[in-house]
Amino acid sequence: MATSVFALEPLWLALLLQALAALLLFLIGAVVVGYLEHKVLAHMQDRLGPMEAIWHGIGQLPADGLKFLQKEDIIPTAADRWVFALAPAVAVVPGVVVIAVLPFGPGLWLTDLDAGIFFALAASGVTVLGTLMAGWSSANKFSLMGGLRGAAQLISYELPLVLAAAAIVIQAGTLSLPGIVEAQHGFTLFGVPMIYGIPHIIGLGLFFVAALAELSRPPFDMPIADSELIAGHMTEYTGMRYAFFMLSEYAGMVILSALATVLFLGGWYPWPGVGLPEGAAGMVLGFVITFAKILVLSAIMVWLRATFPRMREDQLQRLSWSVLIPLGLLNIVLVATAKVWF
Amino acid sequence: MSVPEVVMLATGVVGGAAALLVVTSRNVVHSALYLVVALLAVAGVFLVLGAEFVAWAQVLVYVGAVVVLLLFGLMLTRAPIGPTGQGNELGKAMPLAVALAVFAGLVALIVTSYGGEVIALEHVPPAALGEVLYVAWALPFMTLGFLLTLALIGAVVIARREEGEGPLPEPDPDEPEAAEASPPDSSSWPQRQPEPTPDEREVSA
Amino acid sequence: MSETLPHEGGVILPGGPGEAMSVEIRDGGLVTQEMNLNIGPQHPATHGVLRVVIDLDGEVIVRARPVIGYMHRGFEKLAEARDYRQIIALVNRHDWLSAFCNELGVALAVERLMELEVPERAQWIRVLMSEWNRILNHLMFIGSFGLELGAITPVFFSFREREDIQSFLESATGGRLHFTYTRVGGLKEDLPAGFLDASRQMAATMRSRNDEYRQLLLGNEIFQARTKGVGALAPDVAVDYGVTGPTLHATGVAEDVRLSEPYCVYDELDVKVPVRTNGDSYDRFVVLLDRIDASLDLIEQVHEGLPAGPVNRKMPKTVKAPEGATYVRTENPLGQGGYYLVSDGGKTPWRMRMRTPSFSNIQMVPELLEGSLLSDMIAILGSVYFVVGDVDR
Amino acid sequence: MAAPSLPGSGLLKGLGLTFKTMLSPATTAQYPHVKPELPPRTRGVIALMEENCTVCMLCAKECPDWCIYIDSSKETVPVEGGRTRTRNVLDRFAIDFALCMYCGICVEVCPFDALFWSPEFEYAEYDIRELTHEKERLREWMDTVPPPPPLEEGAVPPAEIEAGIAAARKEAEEAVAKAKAAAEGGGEPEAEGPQIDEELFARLVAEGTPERAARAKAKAAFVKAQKRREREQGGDQ
Repeated sequence: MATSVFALEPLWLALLLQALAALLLFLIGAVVVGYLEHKVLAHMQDRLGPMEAIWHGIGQLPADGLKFLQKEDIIPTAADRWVFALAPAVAVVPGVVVIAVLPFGPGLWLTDLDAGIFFALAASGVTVLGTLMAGWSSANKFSLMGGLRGAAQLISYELPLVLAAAAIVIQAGTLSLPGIVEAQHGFTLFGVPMIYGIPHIIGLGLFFVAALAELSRPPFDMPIADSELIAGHMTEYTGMRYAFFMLSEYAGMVILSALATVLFLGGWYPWPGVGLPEGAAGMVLGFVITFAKILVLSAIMVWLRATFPRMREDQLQRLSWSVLIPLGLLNIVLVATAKVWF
Repeated sequence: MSVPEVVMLATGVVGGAAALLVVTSRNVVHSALYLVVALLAVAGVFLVLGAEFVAWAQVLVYVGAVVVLLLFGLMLTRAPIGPTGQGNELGKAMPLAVALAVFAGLVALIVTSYGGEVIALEHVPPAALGEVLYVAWALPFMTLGFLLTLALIGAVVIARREEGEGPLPEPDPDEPEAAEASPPDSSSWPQRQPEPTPDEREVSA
Repeated sequence: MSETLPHEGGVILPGGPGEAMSVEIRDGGLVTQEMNLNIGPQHPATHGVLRVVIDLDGEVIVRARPVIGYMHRGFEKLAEARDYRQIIALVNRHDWLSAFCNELGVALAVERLMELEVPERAQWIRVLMSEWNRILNHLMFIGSFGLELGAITPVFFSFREREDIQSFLESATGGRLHFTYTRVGGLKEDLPAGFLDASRQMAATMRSRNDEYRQLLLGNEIFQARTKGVGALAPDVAVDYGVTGPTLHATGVAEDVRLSEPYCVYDELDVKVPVRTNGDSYDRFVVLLDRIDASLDLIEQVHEGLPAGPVNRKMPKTVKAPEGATYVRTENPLGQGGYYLVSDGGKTPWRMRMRTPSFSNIQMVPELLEGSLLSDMIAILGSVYFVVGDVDR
Repeated sequence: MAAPSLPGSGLLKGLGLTFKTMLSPATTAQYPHVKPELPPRTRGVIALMEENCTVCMLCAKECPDWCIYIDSSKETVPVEGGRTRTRNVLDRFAIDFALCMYCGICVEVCPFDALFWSPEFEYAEYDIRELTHEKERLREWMDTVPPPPPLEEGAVPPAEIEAGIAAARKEAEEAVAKAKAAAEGGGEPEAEGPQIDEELFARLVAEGTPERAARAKAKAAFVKAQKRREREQGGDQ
């Protein structure tokens, strides 16, 4: 197994580099996926999307960022100042932390935890605290309801997400993300090298649906519901703090797509059994392949957003508890049986 | 002191301080948020002790789910913002006494169990943990799981039995859609106020 | 504004300072308190400045009260100080989505008072314009309904169509929204060359596009789950409240002025009124789509039968309606429009009263909202078709 | 009860449509780069043909929101060999486009064809006062006024235009020669009132169709036949 390129000798340098890289990846990932959403959504709606900033609107999101910077930072009088101010940070930090364990190529990860997938899921689950804090502290009824719905939704969908991931962990026999990629690389189905996503199609579906719900992405965007709750927990936010929430949403898309890539789509390998060249070329190629897979998954998320209306709160709760969770448990049983059998 | 000891001490202090704030804070939601800090500090302690898996489990279950559930409940009942009065006026002495007693008991337990024994910090890989949990302690683990499942089922049963408000019943999606060509049929006019039926009540967390 | 129930008996646990919430225990159970929520006047779901004050128990709406009047501009009073030509420019504007149908109603009222016979060709063109206006209006609601349910694409599609239709209507009327094309005694001027071809072409396009909406939304299981059985309106209640138009047709009542009291040349045309029976949001939406097809049928009939001839009668410089009163009903896109015109023989009306469909439709809202979920409120408000300007006038 | 969850055909159909749309070219108009082509009747801005204005004040009086400002003075014009006559001189003619509601009544009531619509619309200003266009500015818009579009088949041009055309034609004819006896008014349709296909009408009434409906059908048939005739004539020439 390859070691991280960040395993440098002076510890402080390694840490600094890691922090920088995590932040950079977080920002770049969010901006790229944000641009993807702008354009894909626009074309699906028979329009062009941003066209003016630089070339085909490629500079739109940085420009938006600049605009957010100069906007007035408003904290409502009745708001709980500290909680209100902290909430965006709480929403963003888990994303940055999770980046640390995501493998973006052979050796291209910041740290390889033994319980990598478990850590990633645990940390990304903390994001909802930001939503809750924002919803509660805004002193706004719409925000409060958004926060409530967000919390209810997260509790319901955390379970299918973890169950879907658990099945893969059973299959791969490791919790480490690079470990899963390597295990998948050697996986064969009746002698044919195969990504996990094909035999584990149920798991993939579960994971994807649950990820959408975790991110409050349509059709599970009841907590945000702009036509109803007026952006829910974000109603009272302006400027940079609002931008932080948007960043965390897009980064969340990157993170969960990356997790799905690792778990189901073979990570940085083009296909299990097909190797990559050694050294820097392999790293670059691996990074490109990983990112391409992430972008495809993100584009599917955007595609769903373009097409579907949102589900009502009680419907999506019912979906989780009476369909996804039993399905997830069944999936685990099936996978475990198959694993022992073969 | 070595680096792990310093980190251990720091997380311990943060956790202790946060725990104190949990009980002294006037604002319930603030209390819950301090609880998050305290629980994260505990996760940090686990991490220093090399129990990586337990640390993440702490984050996933306690921070990600339990506190969220707690906040959910608080928002539902104590929606408006601001400090929440005096609350239960049983005095502060009794809770304090109980807390101190528990603390003393735990300290005594740890001291008598380990005494001055120095435990070597080592990283416990999840595989080893699994080995212990599912091989050596399989029966207690399964019993526990069984017990929790029973509790869950019980909770569902109780929740379902309770009559009361809830969302309107779902329309039956299998119900045949009114055909484009079919003539208006007054018998299929809907009721003005459909009554929620207990069977269709949502069973949520 | 708060209409919460008084606490009768029970134990009230203390709430904090400035805290509206307290906990009451009665009959062994927790008595919850309702939350008062203002939807609007600035809220994306209300298409303008309608305000709905609702009391929520959890997410269930206990009480709902629409508060109207934020957009009152005194159209009826203004009309008393405007001559008939100016009124036509004025009534374009209260329901900005049914501009042509409104001006037509006023023109019909004046013509009836004056006992004018409008040239045949003008009447056919009036039908053509009314039906295109109806489609424009329905497209708007189709798009916004999808948007309210969280489907963001239909609105872009429907605005694409609206843009195309407006463009060729502009070639005849000069306006995109406020057509001001009717005149007392006929029309402003005849259609420009090429208009009918553009209209034919657009009708064909519109038919295929209408299927796209069906494909995008109607079959969608999430859409069905959000709309079927939501806000079901019983036909007798709808009739009691004076609900008209697509909202009424969805309940199974096929009352349509174009059939029951035809104006212009509707009696010479084959008018189809699509009807559904459930009266819920889903049916209201389907009726809207079906009405577009029905309007396209009418438009095609007009293409076939449009006679030659003048579109205007020679009118005096100042139009004066003789003394008397009349009431004209028209089938506007959102329902029945009524124009009560009283003249004392002068060049301005003595009184002009409008019965607007939106105003009657909005009366239904409390009836439908009470007992439904907050999320369903969006589906209901989006499908009880109204324009706030038309409500408040 | 079954949750509406299993992704059914409806969900896929919608996805198919959005995907298809993504692959087809977008309809967005790149406005500032590509100007829209507006029809001649578009009510964009009002242009003033100052020479035609006689300061009759009709437009200002009829304007529903009184956004037309006219100042005038009297001027005596000496007439050779006769009494001096007074004449109205237009000192100021301004339209406040910040107030204007673009109803077009002023253009319509002007008896001397001094006001016209132009489809130009790009005259937004940073200062609202700039939106009051004085007569010089309004005169400039005159250059952008397009000729009125030809009318749709079957239309009858307004009487005054017809009379004007006829007069002009007559004048032209007189000037050229008096020899030819050309038929006048080639462009007008032959039928003024609603004509019907009598044969069909009689047949339908005989069949028991209500008279109005029968008349409508007969009329439609007549119009169709007439159009066909015209087309054939056009083809012959």
